[in-house]
Amino acid sequence: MGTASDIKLIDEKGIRIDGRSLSELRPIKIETDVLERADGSAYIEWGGNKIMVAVYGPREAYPKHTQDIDKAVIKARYNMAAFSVDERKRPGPDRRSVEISKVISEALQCAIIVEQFPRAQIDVYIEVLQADAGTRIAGLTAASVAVAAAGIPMRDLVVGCTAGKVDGKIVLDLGKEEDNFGQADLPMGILAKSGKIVLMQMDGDLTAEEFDEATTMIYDATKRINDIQREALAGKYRALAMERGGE
Amino acid sequence: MGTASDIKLIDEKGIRIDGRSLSELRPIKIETDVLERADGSAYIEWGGNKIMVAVYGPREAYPKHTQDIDKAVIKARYNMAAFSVDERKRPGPDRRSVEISKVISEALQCAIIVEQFPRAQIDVYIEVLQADAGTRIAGLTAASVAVAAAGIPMRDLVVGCTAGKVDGKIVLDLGKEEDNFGQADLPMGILAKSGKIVLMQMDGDLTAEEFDEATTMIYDATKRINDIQREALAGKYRALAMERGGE
Amino acid sequence: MGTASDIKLIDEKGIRIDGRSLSELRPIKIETDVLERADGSAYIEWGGNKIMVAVYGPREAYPKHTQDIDKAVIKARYNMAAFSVDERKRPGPDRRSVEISKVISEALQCAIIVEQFPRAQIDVYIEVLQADAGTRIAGLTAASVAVAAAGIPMRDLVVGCTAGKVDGKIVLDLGKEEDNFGQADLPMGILAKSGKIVLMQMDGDLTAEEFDEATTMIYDATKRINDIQREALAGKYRALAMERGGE
Amino acid sequence: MPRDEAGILSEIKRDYILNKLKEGKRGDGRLTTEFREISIQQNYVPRAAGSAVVKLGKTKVIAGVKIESGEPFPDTPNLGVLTTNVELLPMAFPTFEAGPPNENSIEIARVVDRGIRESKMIDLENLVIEAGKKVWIVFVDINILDYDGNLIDACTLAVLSALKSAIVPGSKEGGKDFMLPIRNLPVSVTMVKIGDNILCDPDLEEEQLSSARITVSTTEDGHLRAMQKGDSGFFTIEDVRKAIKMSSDMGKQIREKYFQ
Amino acid sequence: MPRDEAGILSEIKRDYILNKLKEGKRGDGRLTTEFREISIQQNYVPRAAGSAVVKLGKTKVIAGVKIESGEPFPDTPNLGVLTTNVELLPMAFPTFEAGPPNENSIEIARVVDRGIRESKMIDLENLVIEAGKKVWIVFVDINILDYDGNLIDACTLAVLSALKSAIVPGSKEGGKDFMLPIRNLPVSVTMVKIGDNILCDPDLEEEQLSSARITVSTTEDGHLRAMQKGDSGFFTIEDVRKAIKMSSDMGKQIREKYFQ
Amino acid sequence: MPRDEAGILSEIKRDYILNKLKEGKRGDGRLTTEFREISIQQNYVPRAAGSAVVKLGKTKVIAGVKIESGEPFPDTPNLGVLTTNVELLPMAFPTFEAGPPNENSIEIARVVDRGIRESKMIDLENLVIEAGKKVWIVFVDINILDYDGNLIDACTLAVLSALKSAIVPGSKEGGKDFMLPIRNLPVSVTMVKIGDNILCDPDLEEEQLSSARITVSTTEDGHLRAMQKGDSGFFTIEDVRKAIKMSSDMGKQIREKYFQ
Repeated sequence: MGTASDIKLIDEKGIRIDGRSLSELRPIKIETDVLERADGSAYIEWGGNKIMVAVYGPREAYPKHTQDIDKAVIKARYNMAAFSVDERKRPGPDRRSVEISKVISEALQCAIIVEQFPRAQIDVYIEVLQADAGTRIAGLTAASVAVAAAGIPMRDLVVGCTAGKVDGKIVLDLGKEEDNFGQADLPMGILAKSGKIVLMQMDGDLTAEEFDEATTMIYDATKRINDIQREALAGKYRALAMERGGE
Repeated sequence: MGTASDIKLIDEKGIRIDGRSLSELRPIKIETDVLERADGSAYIEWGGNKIMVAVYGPREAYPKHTQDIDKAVIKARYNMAAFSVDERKRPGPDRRSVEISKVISEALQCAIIVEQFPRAQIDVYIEVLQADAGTRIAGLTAASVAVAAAGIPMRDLVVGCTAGKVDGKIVLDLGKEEDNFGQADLPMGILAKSGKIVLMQMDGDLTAEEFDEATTMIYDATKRINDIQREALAGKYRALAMERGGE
Repeated sequence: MGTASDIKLIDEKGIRIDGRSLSELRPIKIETDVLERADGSAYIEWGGNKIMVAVYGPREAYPKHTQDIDKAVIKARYNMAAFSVDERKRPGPDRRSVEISKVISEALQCAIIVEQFPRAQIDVYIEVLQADAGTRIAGLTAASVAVAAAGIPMRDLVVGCTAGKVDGKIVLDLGKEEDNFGQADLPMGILAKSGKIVLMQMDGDLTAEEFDEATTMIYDATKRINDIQREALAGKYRALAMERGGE
Repeated sequence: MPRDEAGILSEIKRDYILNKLKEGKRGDGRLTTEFREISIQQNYVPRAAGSAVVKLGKTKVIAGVKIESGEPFPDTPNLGVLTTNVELLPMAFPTFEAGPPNENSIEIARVVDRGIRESKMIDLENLVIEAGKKVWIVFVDINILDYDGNLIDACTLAVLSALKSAIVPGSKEGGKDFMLPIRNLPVSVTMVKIGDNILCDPDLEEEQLSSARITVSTTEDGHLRAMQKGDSGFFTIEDVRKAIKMSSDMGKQIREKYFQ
Repeated sequence: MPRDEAGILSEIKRDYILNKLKEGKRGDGRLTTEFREISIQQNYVPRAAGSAVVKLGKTKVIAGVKIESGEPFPDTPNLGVLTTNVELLPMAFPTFEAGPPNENSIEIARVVDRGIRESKMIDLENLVIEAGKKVWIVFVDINILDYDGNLIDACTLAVLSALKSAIVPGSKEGGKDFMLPIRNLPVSVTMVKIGDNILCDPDLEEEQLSSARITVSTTEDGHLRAMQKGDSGFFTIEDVRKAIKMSSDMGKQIREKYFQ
Repeated sequence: MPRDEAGILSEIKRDYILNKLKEGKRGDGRLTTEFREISIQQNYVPRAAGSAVVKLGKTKVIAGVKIESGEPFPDTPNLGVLTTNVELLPMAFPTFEAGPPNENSIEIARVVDRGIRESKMIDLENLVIEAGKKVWIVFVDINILDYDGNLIDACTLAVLSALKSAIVPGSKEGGKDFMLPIRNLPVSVTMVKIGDNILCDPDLEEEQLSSARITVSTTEDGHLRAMQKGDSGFFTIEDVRKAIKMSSDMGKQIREKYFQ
């Protein structure tokens, strides 16, 4: 976690620097089918994050030696646009992106019914156009919607959410300053219905009790985020139904 | 185009800084069969440019996925020697070389009867040993001769030539200072007999009228350059004939 | 060879800076079977050098175009740990490592009965954990033992050894200061029984007479080093015999 | 440029487009001189100095501008620096692959850059912080999100929009923030040749059917600032003159409609 | 993580391990909360500022520390710098390949680094030579020599040992050499899930049988400093709580046994 | 080194050469101690500080020297810098590929460099502009244009010729231009072993037939400055002594004929 700082991030009334309460999410907006060429796509705005996701596949895994005879391989690629962060980022993957791509791939692998597509790969391209803390969980949340929008069968949607510790308090969905100057960060990916944990990372300083408090807060938020995911997908199917109705 | 400058590049009599008239080419010399190993080769001196070209092929395209079932693929590689320019150039392709390789490949693709060699590739290696403005069109001019010298059937030879604007006047075949301090640069590749344009790039500032003037100048020079190309190839065939005669 | 220096490396009694006589080796210790996963392994301490070697193979050469239909291909990879030298070395091969890997591969190719394994490759990984002058010949000496320990049939063990010129005198097995401030360095790889030379490099300044003196010294040391190699392997087989005896 | 998923356009589609062209019409009903619908969303990424998302038909690109202080090039000590980069994101097309720029993305970036640079659109003289030592570097990064033909023009439009609203963070160097100084508006028009027809703003199918491509960039004064012929076919000199005229006309229309 | 040579564990071996687990036992007789034998050789490479070879069962790794002066990061001008790199040497396993770090070695390095960094083990504030200009850079390089499972914990142990004895070469910058200032001892404990069992310190066979991996790093105060879930399976929240408890217990034992 | 196009020399050719060798003759009629024809064109690239094209039989290489100011190495603050690079251009041979240096080009560059460096040919002490801060860097770049065996000697000859006429651009650093200070002339002689024969200056066919290669570089005083054994065969100590003698003799002849 970030550097110590004198900035007060939570006031005496428990109001955070951006006006939120401790367990309040930033505004989230999800759209599907935002791209023409991809097999499935989604766009998410989560706070100041703006992230586009495209899904291609299932298609034959390439190169051949990456094929799994039992199931599809999920290849997620998390990438930040050069202009998405404060200082221009050089294009191409850095070590952080490689790690995030790996944990997101693993999280999706658990949610998708990969056994239906032996020898196939499913590519999930996550492009961060503007970054504002929590890109990995916002990207995962959108990726899950994009996979569903591609018509790929899933066990469950994956919901991404973060909790953390700021000024000694457990808070939901860290904002940028909270991420920079907070004391702990706990991003999680959770299967919406079953509550199974498919992504978890943590850094900073938490007691076991604080961990429990943070996860309770995340599970609680999971339902709200999943509603937004399902609404986005419902919109897609309503639109499809109307098209058909119009035929 | 280059930086503004106070250097006077054309005097009141219309004489250019290197003593040429407006529509005069620099001296050009072409030789064929300068390399032993290649299937065809050519060497060109054009002003201070010294460029060697080797051709290998047609041979099976590799890797396989680059094969075209209908025709040969032309892979030109334009490369500058580390010592060819004023400041030492690090070996390996930079963005400029990649672009030039692409437009030269495309120009040759149009001139060679590629339909005769499905699944094949023809490699054209253009090595700039000394650069002195106009390397791409000099390289293209020599490449065309090297392909012919390799006995590969062509629709037509490609002639490369440049015109540009210097001190407000349209001139043929920019020299180094003219290239650095001129106002426009128009390199072209033209099929000698048909006049078809197979390479064209331009940068700087030209009106439509100036463009017409420049292209007229280039077409005019095309004949002269093509004569030098054909003379070089004739030399080769004369030499061959003499060899045969001697048998 | 290194930079000139005022340091006196040999005193008037012919004693070297680390107390050795002119033809004295540094202490050498070799162990086999130091790794679990490899097909064969060895560890050598030679002066301050600490080097680990693992052998994998013979296994099918990959990629396929590297296969030799007549024999196994030896792929040695000499690599220095980032912390093995005074200033931290960036991980990955530099030009020096590439060259050393090549000459070691060639030396081993001559010692191994490669004809028995057409289309195969034998990988020899040489990891320098601490470097102290003479890493290539110490690595080669250990590599040869590791190959034998892997049960791969060999014509002969390869012994590596260096001689050099220091303060105008020919000395055996250069130490670090001698390597840095000496006048010549002659690393050799010799087949123990036949005396054939399978690796030789030299830099510095030697007369033909000095070369003879140096090689005589090396051949003489070869026997001593080979004894240490054979002792290490005998230890292995004694251990194996004891295991069997215990069954 | 890559072909479609199958690598080839279906016979039927091909015949349909070619037959239409005989009647002077295009597959989607456009005139040969007509662009697809253009939509521009400026300031899409507030965190960037300037940005824009452009849709050109079904092609979609985003350009972002970052402006940071740095060293000038040794041979132009009194000029700011412009660098242009294009990423063909694998998101945009089934056969695009992640990785360093290839010859296609490099060509697009260089042609777009040339139009901007040669028109002297950005007043680089006014981007010097300390002569010879410190200047403003304008990083233009363009990401292709969805590919349906004519990337060069889509990218140029996105860059124009992004640069027009870009702010130089002068306050970071002890001055004030100021609008990036813009002088000209170079518009690129890309055309392809199919048979003897010259069509502007080709979509993917038209690119696949075409033999050659030409891009012409012009400024308000109607002058040519950059040109690039692409692909392995040819143009006659008459074709090129026609293309120049078309670019000049369409460039004017686009400038009036989207950049006033 | 790579599978074994054949890419799969034999049926027989698999059944044996799974059956044993039903009885609450592991293939090699360990308890689910038990580590394999640990051996630590400190100062293995005297030429390094600090170093250690660690054997964890048949897994063997070496960590070396180099400390050199250099520039601080612009956003932390008053802190020394820590960088951690892991090399999966081809020596260590038949399918490891030489080359730049891949996603596996990057993940290991980042998880190990996070444990060290977030525990504030190294007192980076005391590694400043000249504020904003020159600080000590602590290079931690870890080479995997022999791979038989649980690299993260083996690497963490090696790094702890190497750092604990590391010397900062202050004399090169006009001061005195001094011990690297160490404050905390973060111990990582890695566990895998096989069926419903949570096993700590998995060997290679257990890694191959497991569905998911979790690493929890704790400090002396029992606080969590870093966690990482890996692999494509899942954990329930109860699993994670169990893992946290196990890490806290085992971390304490390891700290007492090896780092007092 | 690569084999010929087919990867193997024809049986017939092989037998012919081997039979000739039994009579003490080579395929092209040379003595075992004889070089092919050497032609040197100095100052081929006037834009370089020094340059030369060398033909050695059908092998053709070009060396160019650039001399620029830059920083010395930290451990040799009072010496200029020499760097040597070899490019096996794809132009030169059907199987050469474009790309970063491979083990073959690196070995050639390092052996050539070692001969130059160890002979102290260039007086690096006199290439200091400001001690510890600024020195002249001598960039030697060698491009292989046509490959028919014995690249090491062809490259060495080209480098010698290029360096001998090279001019240091002192005027760029406030002084005067001056000839690169040269002290010695190290000549490399490369030999191969075919059967029991040692042949100098092998052509491609002889390289393909040979079991091992040896290069010996000597200076005017007859001293050895650099040696390199290559390929997977062996030499006896008598072979090496013979090779040293041959190198010394031929080196003297070459020095007299081409560098007086």
